[in-house]
Amino acid sequence: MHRFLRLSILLVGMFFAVGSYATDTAPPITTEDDLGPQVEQPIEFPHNRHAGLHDPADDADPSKPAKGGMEINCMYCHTYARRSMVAGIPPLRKCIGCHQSIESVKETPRIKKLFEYWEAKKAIPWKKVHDLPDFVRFNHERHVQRFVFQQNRPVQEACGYCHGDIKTMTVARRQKPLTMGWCASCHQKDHLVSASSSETSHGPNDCFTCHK
Amino acid sequence: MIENGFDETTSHSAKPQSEGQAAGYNRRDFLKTLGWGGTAVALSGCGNTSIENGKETVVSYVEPTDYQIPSIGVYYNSTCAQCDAGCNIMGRVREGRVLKLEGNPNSPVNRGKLCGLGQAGVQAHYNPDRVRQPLLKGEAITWDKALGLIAEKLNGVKGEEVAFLTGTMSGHVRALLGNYMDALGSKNHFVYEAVSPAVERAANKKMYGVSMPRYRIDKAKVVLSFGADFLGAWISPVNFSQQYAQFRKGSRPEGRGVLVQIEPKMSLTGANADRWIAARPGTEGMLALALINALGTAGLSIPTDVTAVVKDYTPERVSLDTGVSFEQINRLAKLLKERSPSLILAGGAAEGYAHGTQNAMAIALLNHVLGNVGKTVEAAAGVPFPQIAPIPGSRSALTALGNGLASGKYKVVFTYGANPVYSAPAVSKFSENFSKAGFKVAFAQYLDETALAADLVLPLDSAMEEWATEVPEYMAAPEGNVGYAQLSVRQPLMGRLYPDTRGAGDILLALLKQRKADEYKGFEDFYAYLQSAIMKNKAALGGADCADDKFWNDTLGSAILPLKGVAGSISAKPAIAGFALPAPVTADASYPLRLIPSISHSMRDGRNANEPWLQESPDPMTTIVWDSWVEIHPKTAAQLGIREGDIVEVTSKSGSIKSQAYLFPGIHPDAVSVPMGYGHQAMGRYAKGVGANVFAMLDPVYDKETGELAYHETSVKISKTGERIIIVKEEGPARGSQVGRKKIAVKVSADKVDLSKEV
Amino acid sequence: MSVSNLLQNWSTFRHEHPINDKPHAEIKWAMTIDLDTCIGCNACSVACYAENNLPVVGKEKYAHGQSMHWIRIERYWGETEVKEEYDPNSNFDMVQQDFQADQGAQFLPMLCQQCEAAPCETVCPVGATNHTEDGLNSQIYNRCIGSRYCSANCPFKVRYFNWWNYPEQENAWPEPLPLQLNPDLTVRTKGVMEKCTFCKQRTYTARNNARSEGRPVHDGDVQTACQQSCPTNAISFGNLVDPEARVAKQWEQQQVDLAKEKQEKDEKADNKLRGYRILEELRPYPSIMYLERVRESAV
Amino acid sequence: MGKDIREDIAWAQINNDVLKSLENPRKLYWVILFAAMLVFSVGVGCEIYQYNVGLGAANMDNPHMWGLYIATFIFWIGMSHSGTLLSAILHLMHADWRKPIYRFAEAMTTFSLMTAGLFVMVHLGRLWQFYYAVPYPSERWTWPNFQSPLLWDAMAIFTYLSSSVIFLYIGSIPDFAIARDNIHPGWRKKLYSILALGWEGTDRQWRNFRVTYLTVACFLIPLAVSVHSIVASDFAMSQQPGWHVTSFPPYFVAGALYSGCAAIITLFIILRYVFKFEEYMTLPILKKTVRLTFAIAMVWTYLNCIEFTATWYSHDQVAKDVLIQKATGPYAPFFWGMIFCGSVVPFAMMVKKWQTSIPVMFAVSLLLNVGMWLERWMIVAPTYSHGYYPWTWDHNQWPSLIQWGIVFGSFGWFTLLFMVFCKIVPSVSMYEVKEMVYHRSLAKKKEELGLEGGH
Repeated sequence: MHRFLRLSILLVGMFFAVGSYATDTAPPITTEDDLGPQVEQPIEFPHNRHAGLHDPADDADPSKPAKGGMEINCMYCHTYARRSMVAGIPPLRKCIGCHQSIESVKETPRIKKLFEYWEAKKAIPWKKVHDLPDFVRFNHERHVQRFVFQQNRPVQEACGYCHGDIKTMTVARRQKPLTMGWCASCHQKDHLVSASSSETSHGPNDCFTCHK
Repeated sequence: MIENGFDETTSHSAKPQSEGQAAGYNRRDFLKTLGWGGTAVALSGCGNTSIENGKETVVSYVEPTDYQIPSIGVYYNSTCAQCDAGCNIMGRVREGRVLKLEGNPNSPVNRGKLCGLGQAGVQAHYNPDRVRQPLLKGEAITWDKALGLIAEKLNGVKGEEVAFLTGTMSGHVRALLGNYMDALGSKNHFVYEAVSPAVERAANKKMYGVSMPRYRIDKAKVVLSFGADFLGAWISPVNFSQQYAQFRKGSRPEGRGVLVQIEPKMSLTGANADRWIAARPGTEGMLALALINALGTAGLSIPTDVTAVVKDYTPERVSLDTGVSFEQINRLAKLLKERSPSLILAGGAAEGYAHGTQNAMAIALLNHVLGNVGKTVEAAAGVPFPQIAPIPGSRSALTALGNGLASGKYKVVFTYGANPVYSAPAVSKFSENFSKAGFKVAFAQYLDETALAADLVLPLDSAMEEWATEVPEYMAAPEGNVGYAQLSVRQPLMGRLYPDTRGAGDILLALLKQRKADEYKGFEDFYAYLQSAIMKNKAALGGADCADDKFWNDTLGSAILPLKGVAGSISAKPAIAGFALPAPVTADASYPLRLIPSISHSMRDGRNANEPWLQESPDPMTTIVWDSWVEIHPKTAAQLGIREGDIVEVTSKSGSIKSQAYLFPGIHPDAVSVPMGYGHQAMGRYAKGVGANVFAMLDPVYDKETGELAYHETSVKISKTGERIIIVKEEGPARGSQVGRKKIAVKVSADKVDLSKEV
Repeated sequence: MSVSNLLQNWSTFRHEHPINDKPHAEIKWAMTIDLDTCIGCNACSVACYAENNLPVVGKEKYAHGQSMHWIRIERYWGETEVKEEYDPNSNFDMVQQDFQADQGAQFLPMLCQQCEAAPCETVCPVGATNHTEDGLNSQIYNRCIGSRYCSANCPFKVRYFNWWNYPEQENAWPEPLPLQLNPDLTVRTKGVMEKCTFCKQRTYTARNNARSEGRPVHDGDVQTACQQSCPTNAISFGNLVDPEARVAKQWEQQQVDLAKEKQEKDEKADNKLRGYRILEELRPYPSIMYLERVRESAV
Repeated sequence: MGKDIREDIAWAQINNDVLKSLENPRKLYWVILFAAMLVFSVGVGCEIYQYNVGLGAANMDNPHMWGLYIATFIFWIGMSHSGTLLSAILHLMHADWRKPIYRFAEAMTTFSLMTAGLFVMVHLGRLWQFYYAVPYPSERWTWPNFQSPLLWDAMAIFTYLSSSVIFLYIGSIPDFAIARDNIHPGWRKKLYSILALGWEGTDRQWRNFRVTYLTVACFLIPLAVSVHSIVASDFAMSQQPGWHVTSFPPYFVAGALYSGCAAIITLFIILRYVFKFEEYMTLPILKKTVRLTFAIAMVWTYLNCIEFTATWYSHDQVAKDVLIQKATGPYAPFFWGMIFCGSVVPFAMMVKKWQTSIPVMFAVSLLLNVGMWLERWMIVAPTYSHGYYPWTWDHNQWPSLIQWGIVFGSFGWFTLLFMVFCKIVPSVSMYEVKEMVYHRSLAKKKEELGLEGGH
């Protein structure tokens, strides 16, 4: 009898221990060497060249191809993020706007391809990397407003919560799990309402806010 | 869950009120820059979908547009083409697709509202059964070939041998068509509408001096309507519904209005009346004259010439003829006398007789006697450009065309916006006559009955793709602006779905270029023609102080061009000759019942039958969907042993149909009613074979004064076929039980409630 | 956490309703439908089809009672005394002889009443239908497993179940009709329940815009699709908490209290108030107030 | 009247007779098994079709949200109660006549629960997402709604099912050992040596066995009552006329016991015939079972009357309308059929001669089962067709063939399970029969010796 009792206590205990461990730990975020699935894009856009950190070594000899990035703000290209549900892909005109005056890379295959699209006046069929199921409503505007404009966080940090360290990637890859539990784990935390106040609030936990 | 495919789908719309303020862009560039790929919507599987990578494409633009943000809907203004009321609409456009149509709040016509029929316009646009290429006897051909063929067929044909049949037309397409007919040297433009207030126009012209006055339901204390279904399908229903909402407001200075409807078959308006009176079909005019007598008795001063005309129609006698009780007539007279101003309307149910014009005139006389003319019946202004003014359609036009076809006079016939093969009575043998024409060209959106009978079918743009302008026949006006008139613009809300469709204006322009190449070679397409035509008259259109670009952009932004109208004048003194109102017809023993072809508010004359929302939207009165029906009064049905769901055969002298019987308390016991618009033999998957075509069985009786087909002059007999089905209706077989109405649909008597203080 | 979440299920998701201890702080969406001006034209219903991606089911399925209209227009006949027309011996016939048509008919738009104490919410085994903080009765399609208990327990029967796979197998949107689908909400597949959401996507947008502009939601910021199309303005919709909202004024004037199952009205025999809520005595605390139809007896 | 079990029957003969049923299936067995598979495959086919096209295939509609599935679900849950009644309750009450029949009754419990479970699944619109209703800690941080009676239902059924499997298994251990010891070598012998868990029949084992068996029996009884009370709450906790009835839990439990007993009579007769168990499943046992069934029938009838009168005299006009509608509307034939089968037919059980008449009792038990199935349908359907909102009344709904097919198939599934069971587990408890025979022969001996107070 005692043995049975002991055994059952052990079993029940193990169940709860494993169960609560499994639920309390956030799902592991993929590491830097495992960036998540690769997506083939029409043009291999180098995010690291555009948004990556400036490399002081580049200043020394401007004639050599630069190794570092240009630290362009995410929202310079993904301009809709602060006023729309979606961050948006920049219109072709935006790429051309800069690139037609950057002579140094004009003959590279990627840029050539870009100009091919531009001359044909065809939109580039970019593939979605961060593709949530259609029953989910993710609002970029709300997140950008809160974390960039109210909390005054650096843009790359705020975007990086969900998109990972894009500035180090070439073609963007999904780094974060983007599952519901992952979203909810952040929504349950208290965040500062704004940089100037100590008031906090958490994200909505109402199903209807994110599900449509 | 289902992915509905459009990338960046997560999103929100603009505020519903923010109508198309997207002025300041080049309209045609806009259509180009959208870059929506016309991709098929991937309705992928449901279930525990998780994150996908690289499966979908993101919408991206070539050119940035500051008015277009992905995921935010933008509203563009345009004009509805679903019926002739000409409501101003706005369409919500997102990622290059038009999603939903809504009323334009700045429109005096529909004031931000839109009926179900109008909203189904998107389904006319995205309809799977549209014609996508020019078809020569069913075979797809190119436009060049099609236009060349027309030129070839017209070669050597005299002007009088060409006929052009259209629906009601107005605006610049009408002007262009006029030019084309002139170029052909033809005067044979027939404007045909299967359902039109043509009789009323004639009567109004005689009684008020204008054919389409402006009715002020919102100013009337009493509306007495003789079969005018102004809430359902009469002239401009959304405008009248808006007025009706005002009319029913207790907080209005006039107080809550009273609506009395006199008609043999209860229409939507009848259903909303405080009193619905089923006078014997055809006796409406008599009843109006009896009311004048009763008003005189009640102490209203009646001009002597009127008294002389109406003296024979005493309430006592008319009560016997109409079946409306003497007390009821007096009660109505009392009400009309006490509550002034009132408004008397005459609609289809009073006009569809051989003496229809007389009926309508008698009813209009009541307005004169009550002093409503000038108060609730106003003169509406007309557009200052006669070449774009609406040509109202009528059925007599079809009779004329039919006669010409029968004699083999016409070598080439064009049809546009009309489906006479479907809606002509079988006895008129229209389709037989139509086949006598040498070469028949149909401008068509669907392969409807007429398009099928044509040799060449030219695919039309939908109303969401084409450029056009429209002048509503019934000219509504903003409050206090009596002389208002407007020109409404219809513009593309998105790029063409199919590359090979053309707007009617484009086709006409191409045809004109065949005739007068020099004159029209400056216009690349109809858009260019329209722009130049409007810009030419910029000053007259209120843009005198405005830069060209701004004026044009503003025009497209609002899609309404207010005009200084040509004021009409309404005559306070009608010319009253005698009335020739016949005594009610005694029933023919072999055809004892009167057939009332009813105008269903969503089907109308059947041109919209292929829009599934409309088929599935229950008829308000019977709640029947996806079929036609025969309304029979329960008493009549009991005499004939007919139960609900019996398939009955309705036979007239000219034809017969079979349909399901529906027992309906809102119909005169001596009448049966069948809705129009059903029973298509072609047109598309949603229309074909649904219900029965009541047009086919109408007797050829015509209004004596206008020559219009008298709709309500068909006598029928009814017999059971022995078949019986369960009617598909919202009520269901035992659904829609009326038991709950006391608790659920509560009603209160007007004297029990003080409405004046309501919010 | 898991246990705390479990407890949360009991406490926060499921407050007692109507929430006396925790009223809707900012927003409580509510509606008023004036039956006197409702003309029964079905424009609202079509607008709902357009806005909310409702499938057209076709004649056969309609006959089976599987139609998907979130808002249906009911037609009732006159109120003259009639006998119970349900005849058990021949349920096929509705004995309509006694229906009175001389005062016209009467129309009643029926849609989800967004009850405060919704009978549907408590019974869903997976919690797919919840009460939101703005007073809506949410339906989470991707959570629904299709037990249909919610509809079983709905007194108004305004929940509609996807009996068939309309988008894919039943071809409810043949090409190119899918281009019309509203991307703001999903197209539901077979096996999930759906119902009127008070145009959730529109209220969401209105709240989002207001928040971005740093202001509360004003009356008129949001219109439901049915309200927007209604040619006689019979429907008004807004925030019941906002005293300036038309809806709030109407409810107050008609002395209809959201949190009462029996309204005590201060009214006289010659000045009745028209506001009422349907099946109020069952205590679901509906968020839609109807105004009685008025009929002139003098004619 | 037939003979009861002989007191002088040899234990070896008992072993022999019962174990014989485990081997060499007769032709009839194969016929039944094949028929059961056929019927089951009809159900499976229908379900595959329904799964693919959606629940519309079942011809349900608004307002008829639930159909035969739920009715049949309750029916099968009800069937399960008899096993517990016979094995656990009567065990505690020391009614020794139950011994030869409790094993298959217990199996019936398990299998009907398994069948009922299927209906919960079949009924779901999105069967593939059923796990959303399982309370497990998930990545999504979501839980099922613990307020929903449907969830209680699922949990109760699962608990009940697992407990009754355990109970069935524990009770069979000594018999597995007998089978192990007596059966010809082969895979069966291996199977039984595993199932017997090394049972040696030592005193210690017997002592532990008895304690365990008693404990589980005690545990099972409240569970059985709760399960059907909870099924009743699916209805009673809702807010629909005709469902929102306080007396539903006891009413459901009584109905469950009733249908279970009726099913036991049916199976008793079938097994007795198929496996030639006349020696053990004797007519006196049948008689006792019939009497018990009759008593429960009367309890059920009484509760029925309570339900009707309570509705009739209540303020709830709508519920009253539903009742009137049930009794006079299109459902009237089924309603009165239920009354006839459930409350009138049982009176046949009062006739002493019929109590032991196999054909009569077989017919009666089948009728009772039909009546009880109708009862469940009469609970579900009429409320839907005549709810609170008159506009949606629909009295013409009729289940589609798909729906009938799945209901039909469930009987095949049940029979299939049962037939397989009969060949694997001794369907008569050998050791308990031996005990019974032993006690009876002891008593008889005492009687012969003229000793008083044998017990």
